[in-house]
Amino acid sequence: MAVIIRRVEFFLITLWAAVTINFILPRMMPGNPAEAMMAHFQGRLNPAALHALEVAFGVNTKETIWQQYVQYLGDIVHFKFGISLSNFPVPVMHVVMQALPWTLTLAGVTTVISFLLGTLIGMIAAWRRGGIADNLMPPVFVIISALPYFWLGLICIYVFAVTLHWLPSGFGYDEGGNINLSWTFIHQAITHAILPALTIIVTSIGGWILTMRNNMIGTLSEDYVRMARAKGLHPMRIMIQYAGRNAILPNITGFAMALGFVVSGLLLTEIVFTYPGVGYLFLQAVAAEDYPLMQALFLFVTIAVLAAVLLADVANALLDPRIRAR
Amino acid sequence: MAYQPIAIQEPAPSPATPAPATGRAAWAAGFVRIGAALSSNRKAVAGVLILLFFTVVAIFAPLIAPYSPSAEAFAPGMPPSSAHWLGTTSYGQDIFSQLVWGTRQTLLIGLIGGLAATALSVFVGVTSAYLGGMPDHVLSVITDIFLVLPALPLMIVIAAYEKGGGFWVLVGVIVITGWSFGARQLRPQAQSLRNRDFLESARVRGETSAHIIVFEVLPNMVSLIVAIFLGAALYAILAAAGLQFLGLGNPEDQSWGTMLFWGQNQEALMIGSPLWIIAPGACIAALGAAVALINYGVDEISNPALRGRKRKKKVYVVPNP
Amino acid sequence: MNEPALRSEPSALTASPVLEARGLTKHFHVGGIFSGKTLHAVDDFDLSIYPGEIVALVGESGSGKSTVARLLAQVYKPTSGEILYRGTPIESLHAREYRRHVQMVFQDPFSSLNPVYRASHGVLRSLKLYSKKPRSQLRQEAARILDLVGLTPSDQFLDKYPYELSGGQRQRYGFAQALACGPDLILADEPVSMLDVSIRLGILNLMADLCRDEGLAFLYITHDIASARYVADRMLVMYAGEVVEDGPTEDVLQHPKHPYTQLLLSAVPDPNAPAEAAFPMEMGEPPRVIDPKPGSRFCPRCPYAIPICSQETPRLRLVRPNHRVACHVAQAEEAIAEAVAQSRE
Amino acid sequence: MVRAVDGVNIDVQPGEFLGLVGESGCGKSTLLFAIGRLLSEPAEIVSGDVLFKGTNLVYLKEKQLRHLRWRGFSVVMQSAMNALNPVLTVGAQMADAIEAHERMPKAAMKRRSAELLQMVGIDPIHLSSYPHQLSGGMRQRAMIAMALVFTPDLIMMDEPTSALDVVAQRSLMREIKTLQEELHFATIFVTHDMALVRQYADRLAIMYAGQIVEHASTNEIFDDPKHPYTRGLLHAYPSLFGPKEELTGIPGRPPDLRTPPTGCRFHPRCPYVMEICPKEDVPLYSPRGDDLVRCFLFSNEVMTNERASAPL
Amino acid sequence: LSGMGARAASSRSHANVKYGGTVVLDNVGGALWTCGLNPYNGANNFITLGFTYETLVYDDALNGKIQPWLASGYSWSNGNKTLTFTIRKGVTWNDGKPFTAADVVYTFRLLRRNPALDGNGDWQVLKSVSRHGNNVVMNFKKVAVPDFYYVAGQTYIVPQHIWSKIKNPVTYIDSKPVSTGPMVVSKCDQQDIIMMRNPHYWQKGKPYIKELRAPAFLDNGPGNQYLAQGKANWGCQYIPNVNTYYVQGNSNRHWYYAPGSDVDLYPNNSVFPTNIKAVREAISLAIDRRRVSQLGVYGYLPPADQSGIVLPTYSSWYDRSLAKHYNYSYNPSKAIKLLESAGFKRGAGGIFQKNGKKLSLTILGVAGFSDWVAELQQIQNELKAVGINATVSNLSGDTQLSDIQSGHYQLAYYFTGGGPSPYYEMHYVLDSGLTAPIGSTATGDYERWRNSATDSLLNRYAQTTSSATQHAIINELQGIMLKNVPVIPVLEGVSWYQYDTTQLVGWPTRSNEYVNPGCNTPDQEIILLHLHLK
Ligand SMILES: Nc1ncnc2c1ncn2[C@@H]1O[C@H](COP(=O)(O)OP(=O)(O)OP(=O)(O)O)[C@@H](O)[C@H]1O
Ligand SMILES: Nc1ncnc2c1ncn2[C@@H]1O[C@H](COP(=O)(O)OP(=O)(O)OP(=O)(O)O)[C@@H](O)[C@H]1O
Ligand SMILES: [Mg+2]
Ligand SMILES: [Mg+2]
Repeated sequence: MAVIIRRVEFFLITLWAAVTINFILPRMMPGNPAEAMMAHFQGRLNPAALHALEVAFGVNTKETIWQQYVQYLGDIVHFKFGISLSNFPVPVMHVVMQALPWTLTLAGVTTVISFLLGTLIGMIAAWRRGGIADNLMPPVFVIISALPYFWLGLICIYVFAVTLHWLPSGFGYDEGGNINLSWTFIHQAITHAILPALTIIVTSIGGWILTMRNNMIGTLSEDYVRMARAKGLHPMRIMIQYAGRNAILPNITGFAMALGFVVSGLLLTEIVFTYPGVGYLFLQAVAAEDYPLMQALFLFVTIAVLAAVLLADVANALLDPRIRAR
Repeated sequence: MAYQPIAIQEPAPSPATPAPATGRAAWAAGFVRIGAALSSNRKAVAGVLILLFFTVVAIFAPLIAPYSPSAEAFAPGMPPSSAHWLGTTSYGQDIFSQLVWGTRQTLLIGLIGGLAATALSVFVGVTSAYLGGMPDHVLSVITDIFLVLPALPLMIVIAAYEKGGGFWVLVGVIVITGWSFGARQLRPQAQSLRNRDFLESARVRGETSAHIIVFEVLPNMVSLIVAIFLGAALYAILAAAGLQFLGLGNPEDQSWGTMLFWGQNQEALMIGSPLWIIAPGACIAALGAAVALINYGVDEISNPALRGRKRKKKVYVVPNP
Repeated sequence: MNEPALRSEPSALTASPVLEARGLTKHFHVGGIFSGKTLHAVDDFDLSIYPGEIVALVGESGSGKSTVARLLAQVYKPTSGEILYRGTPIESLHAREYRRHVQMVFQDPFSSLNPVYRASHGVLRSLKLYSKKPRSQLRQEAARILDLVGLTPSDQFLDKYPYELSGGQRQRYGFAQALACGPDLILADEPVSMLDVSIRLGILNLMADLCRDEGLAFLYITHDIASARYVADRMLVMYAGEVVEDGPTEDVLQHPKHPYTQLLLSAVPDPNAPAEAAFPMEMGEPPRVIDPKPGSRFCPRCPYAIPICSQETPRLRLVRPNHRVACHVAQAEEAIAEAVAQSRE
Repeated sequence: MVRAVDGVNIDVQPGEFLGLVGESGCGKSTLLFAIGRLLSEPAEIVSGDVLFKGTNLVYLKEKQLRHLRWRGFSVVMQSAMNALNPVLTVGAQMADAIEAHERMPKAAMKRRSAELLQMVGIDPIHLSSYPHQLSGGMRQRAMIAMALVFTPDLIMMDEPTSALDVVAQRSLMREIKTLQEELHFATIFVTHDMALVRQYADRLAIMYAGQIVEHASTNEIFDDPKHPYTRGLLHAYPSLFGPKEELTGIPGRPPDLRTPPTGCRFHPRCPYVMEICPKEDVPLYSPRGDDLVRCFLFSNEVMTNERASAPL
Repeated sequence: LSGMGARAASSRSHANVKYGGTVVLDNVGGALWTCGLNPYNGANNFITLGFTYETLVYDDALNGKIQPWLASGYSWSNGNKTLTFTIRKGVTWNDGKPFTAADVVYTFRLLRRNPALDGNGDWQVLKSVSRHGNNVVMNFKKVAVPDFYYVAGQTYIVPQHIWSKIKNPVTYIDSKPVSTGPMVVSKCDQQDIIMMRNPHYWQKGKPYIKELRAPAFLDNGPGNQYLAQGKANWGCQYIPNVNTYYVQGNSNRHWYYAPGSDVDLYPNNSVFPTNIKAVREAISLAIDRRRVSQLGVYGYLPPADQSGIVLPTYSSWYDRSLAKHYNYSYNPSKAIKLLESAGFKRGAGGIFQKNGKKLSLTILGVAGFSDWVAELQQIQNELKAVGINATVSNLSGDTQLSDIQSGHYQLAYYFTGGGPSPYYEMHYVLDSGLTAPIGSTATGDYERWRNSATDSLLNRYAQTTSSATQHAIINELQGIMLKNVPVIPVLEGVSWYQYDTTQLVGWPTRSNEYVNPGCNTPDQEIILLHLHLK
């Protein structure tokens, strides 16, 4: 119980802090969205448009910063995020909702795959200490994890899309495709996700392998594993139920955090692959000083991370009875 | 039951460097110990060699680079040749020279960004753990907030907000977004040290808190601090490359990240100068791999359980009496 | 009876105490920030230690013995109560002044030496802080102290590292650090609990020697009642954060008054006696120290409990010369016995 | 390379309670693990045999060994805190052990587990408890219950009471003894508490620096200790009840097993050291009866030559 | 009536034209589509304007030629203060409702009511708009003939029957525009906008093509790749090394870039050292514009002329003799001489100085525009070569604009605005009516050039419809540009334009430049109307 209260407390404090930082940051940036829009059109707009834009965006508002803050908090509580300036006059929610499923799916699937695969490899490497898997996999993937993933993406596009024509180089689905739940669409979505997913998985798996291996080596020397051997249990059971399950516990929170982070961390991948997710929206929002969009995105990502962490706590409690008791 | 001779292989010999009696030497000894242990770890040695190579290149860049990195002096888009080992950019600059000069900034970002982020992590993590109570609570929440805030977008906001995004802005952004991870790792270790009797023993002896933190606590965490530094340096290198790639650095800087920015901007892969993108990326990867390898080594050193079993098992047969 | 007279009887009982604790109480806040639970680690602890005296503190694991030591060593701040050093409240003493005179040897010899320094680091630091000797002679002085605690040849032991030492040697470095400050009182927290017999004995003999030769006072915390008997003049028995019995060692051992003391003594395995029958209160609930209710804390396990035990917290009362006990039943018996004796007279 | 256990011969009969005593670090736990082939890297058996009811465990394949484990012999590990898997309930861990060796319906499994817990004095309700929900003493008991699942022929207990205070220790010891008398299994009991084994063990093996130095019935050892080390041990215990006397203990400190002393390993600390001691390895031999001792003091040849000069 | 083309838009016979085909438009928007197609405020409207919403006339920015469009004719009266449009008959909205003069009046009144929509500033010059039967009469506050371009050529007419029901037209998303143009938006999601042929289009038989698709691109890179892979047949962005990357020797792939308006170096005329005429002249002379162009954009942007006339687009307005007289072709030694004669002396590092003040200045660029960064790097080197110590500061786009508008800069690299004649650019860079004191926001004339002669010339131009007078005035303005160098044109901005004739033909070409090429609005409609299957 206390754990949950402490978690909720943390959740609220962090949320408030993030929301506030979120409010302050864009306002500290110089310039204003109207000028950003003018700059975006690279001189193609009539100079008179600046005035129109300022009126439309409400740039020269007379409200004090405190009034704005209170207004802002109120809006957030009611889930009102206003209109995206860089996508004027489309509401922020619409812009975000259009992009969110893509990112969530890609991020979710890749992170889960990378975590599961990494954990499995780490587990086996530690179990067969000094074996081929142990001598090869961890160092190789640790090195790969040092690759800049966006660069890897560029190279992948060049090799697999441009040169070999095996896979599409970008977008979430084929040109002219319709978004629905048909097999054609799902097939398209998968084909288009292969390259971005691959770059993420390959560069993130090393961390999981290493931490799992290290944890597992720790648990393997625990007395309860020796005890399991003494009991004459099947080796698979010892590896999974005794060593593995205890070794995975410290990784769960990390996994949740990673799950939350990729939502924003996909940014470079999405740019490189023209993937229709929220990552790119961030960059766009910042470039256009689109406060409402930026704020909404920040909020969503923070909530995503926090929610993931909360979920991890639940998962931890399910897997680790000691936490449940506290 | 019968005769039972049993042999236990000795654990890897304890580090040879003696523990010193004075505070400053304890620090030095910590580093020496890690250095000595690193030299016996093959992965770490490989990492150190790569790192040394890049360091030499960075220091002697003016001597190594055949041309000025920014001079737009040659025919654009030349393929590799003996005059231009990696060809030229579409602005007519020598790619190899850019690569050589770019080593400097990339290394500096890794070094300075890593050091600063580590310093902040150590400060927050250790202070928080040592003080305990309310300060600990506040500092932990701050750490967690920074951990939860989406780093890359935050970096983009800050980098965009500071005009031009020069070197120091880049470092600042990296430090702001990169310290919390280390602090989070350090806190529990410092906390577990905090209740070790030797610290209370020092307190009972009458030492001041500052003395205890600096000379009793920290020397015990040298290997973790080194690991955090390496992690932070790797983060700094990759994050800086990402930001510069997005055009959020100063595009006139000489670094591998800006090379990627220009290369991508000029579609180097498509217009026949692929090395413009491949070379700096590969260098970042090599540098990153070096840091990752050293980190891997440090990990094995600080956690004896992880040490490799490369030595062949010697079996002693005890003759039956 | 062969009385080896390890040391002279505590002659100083008449002198003023080195350290006095009055109503020392330590409560720990447990659970989350919102849970208001309080763990009563130590409640209302009184103690006076006189120069040249060894006081043994025994009791169940978790009964608050280490907490008492840490409170006295000012590692923890007491929740309430006061500590007087030679009659002066310690708040009005300079922190270093107090440290110099009251030292502590920590329970665990393996964690009380900083692994990054030579084992003599603590001794040298203590000398640097408190010794008036010139710097050049500090090493010599340290060697002298190591000699004193039996770490010979001391030259060699000055340069050893913790990982090269056995438990007993480490323990003696702890002693050495405490001694280097030149204290009047050493709070020794289970200094022998994890050592095997021979090392254990060495330390006990060392304590006795120091007491006799230097007039030092000790608070000796232990699980090993036989060893307490071996060195201590006085014995305090703690149960669930409270002192339940306090008296001269032999008297407490011969005439244990509190049922817990009786249980404790009966459970000590005796190599010279075969296992005997079960003691009635062996099993039973562990004491309630989180938000305890008034009443005797041993009451739920006590076969002699009378109604008042669960309602009123017993206070320590004199039941024999110099021997006090906190038990309603024992006090009542004593009162009756006294009344009977008086009526006989 | 450390010879943690070097040339140890012990044997234990059905229904016997064998105490194994020695200073800390002398190789007691290692010996138990070696017997059960439970040594984990880097430790290994380099030579010797373990004959369990005639089968040599040392040469058994891992798979065959698995079938023998727990049914034939079981172990109660030194630290009950760490020897139970923290994420599985006590019941699940007992069921694990049963499942590994026998097909049994769930209900029967549960009945058996409950029975065993009851036998060691734990409410069967704790079958669904996790280890951390039990007190130290209860955990020790649960381990013992688990070791009894198949009523094996041999149970090896490694300091099962070290985590307990004297009160709890005594009640657990009594239970073990009762169970043993009922079920008639052999016990190897490791401890460094002389007082404890005095009360419970039938026979004692005294270890020093990886070797057995004395092996005899408990009464024999307490009444007439032979090896100087045993004598030292007995003389290092202050007594709670007897007369108060000054004790001296054993001078010196245990040897470093990486470079054990030559000849008799105890010679650097031995008050009766003789010329021959550092020079020749001492065999474990029987000066009289079944008792074994590893000391030249009782060897006839040496005795005749040197006894006169050595005070006993 | 005057200035009226005789025929309604081109109406050649459709007999031999094949119908069908898909245009894939590759116009990088830097964002995924959000389908805000509101013609006045939509973030994505640039992709549909012209194709959907149309204007009263089509005013060709390349040559000033005016084609009647939704208005079949117009006339000036009342000393050029009244403008009367005759609204075309037979036009219907794509929902089948007829288009009338009322819609036009409604549109203009909508803009008056909502300044946020009036991005062209129509109501800064208009006094009233009213309907007279089939005519729409506009009264101007003052004579402003050049604003005809905005009022008639850039104001998109919306249907009254739809828009009058909208509560807030400013935030109206309008993802399915009801419009008069040749295409109808049939689908819009984040990745694609698809427009289908409007069967009710008022130009009978047009358009020929069936479908127009515009995928969204976040960045030039993927957009260019898409084009290079042949997936799109109409491209509108900068492609590095276009011959290698895009054409690849394929005879069906073409590109040509028509210059529109200059990219200038704005020297702040009210701060040292750019307030010194000699310095400005020296800068203009010191820049090797051809090389700058070569380095920045493979030479695709032609070097600009100091006269401010974009060549060859407006060559008919160019005063060759004047240009020859002043001769601003690349000449560093002349630049040095000029500085010396202005009293500057060489100091440390070869940098000029005067009265102890070093001739050093900062050039503001934009970090995100890689071509500008490269160009400015070159300019910086060239200025150093003549003893001017220039440093480049690359900012974010909006920061740079903000600094330029408020006058907090010395030298800045920025666009100019254009229109169907050189007047528009001259007005943009020279009219002190657009400028503001330093610290306040200027909407043009960022260099703060204040000259009454210039202002009166611009004023006179605004009053006349006579071509001869206009030419004379532009000639005089060229003189001012050359003599005083208030701004320094560096390169001529172009409309990026690539096209693929594998399937579709009818594209404007270098030789048949029937319309301003690229993806300009509403010009892209004219191109579309010409396209048909091979
Ligand atoms: N820092 C602390 N925070 C919370 N509770 C504590 C703390 N220190 C001690 N306690 C609690 O106070 C009680 C007394 O602990 P203490 O260590 O004094 O016992 P002890 O008598 O020394 O036991 P042992 O014989 O096992 O050393 C225990 O219940 C313990 O859990
Ligand atoms: N993994 C290991 N690596 C190196 N040495 C080891 C290892 N395990 C045990 N030893 C050494 O083997 C010797 C015997 O250890 P063991 O654990 O058997 O002692 P023990 O008699 O059980 O001691 P205790 O009474 O403290 O449990 C010790 O000297 C110990 O240091
Ligand atoms: Mg304690
Ligand atoms: Mg052991």
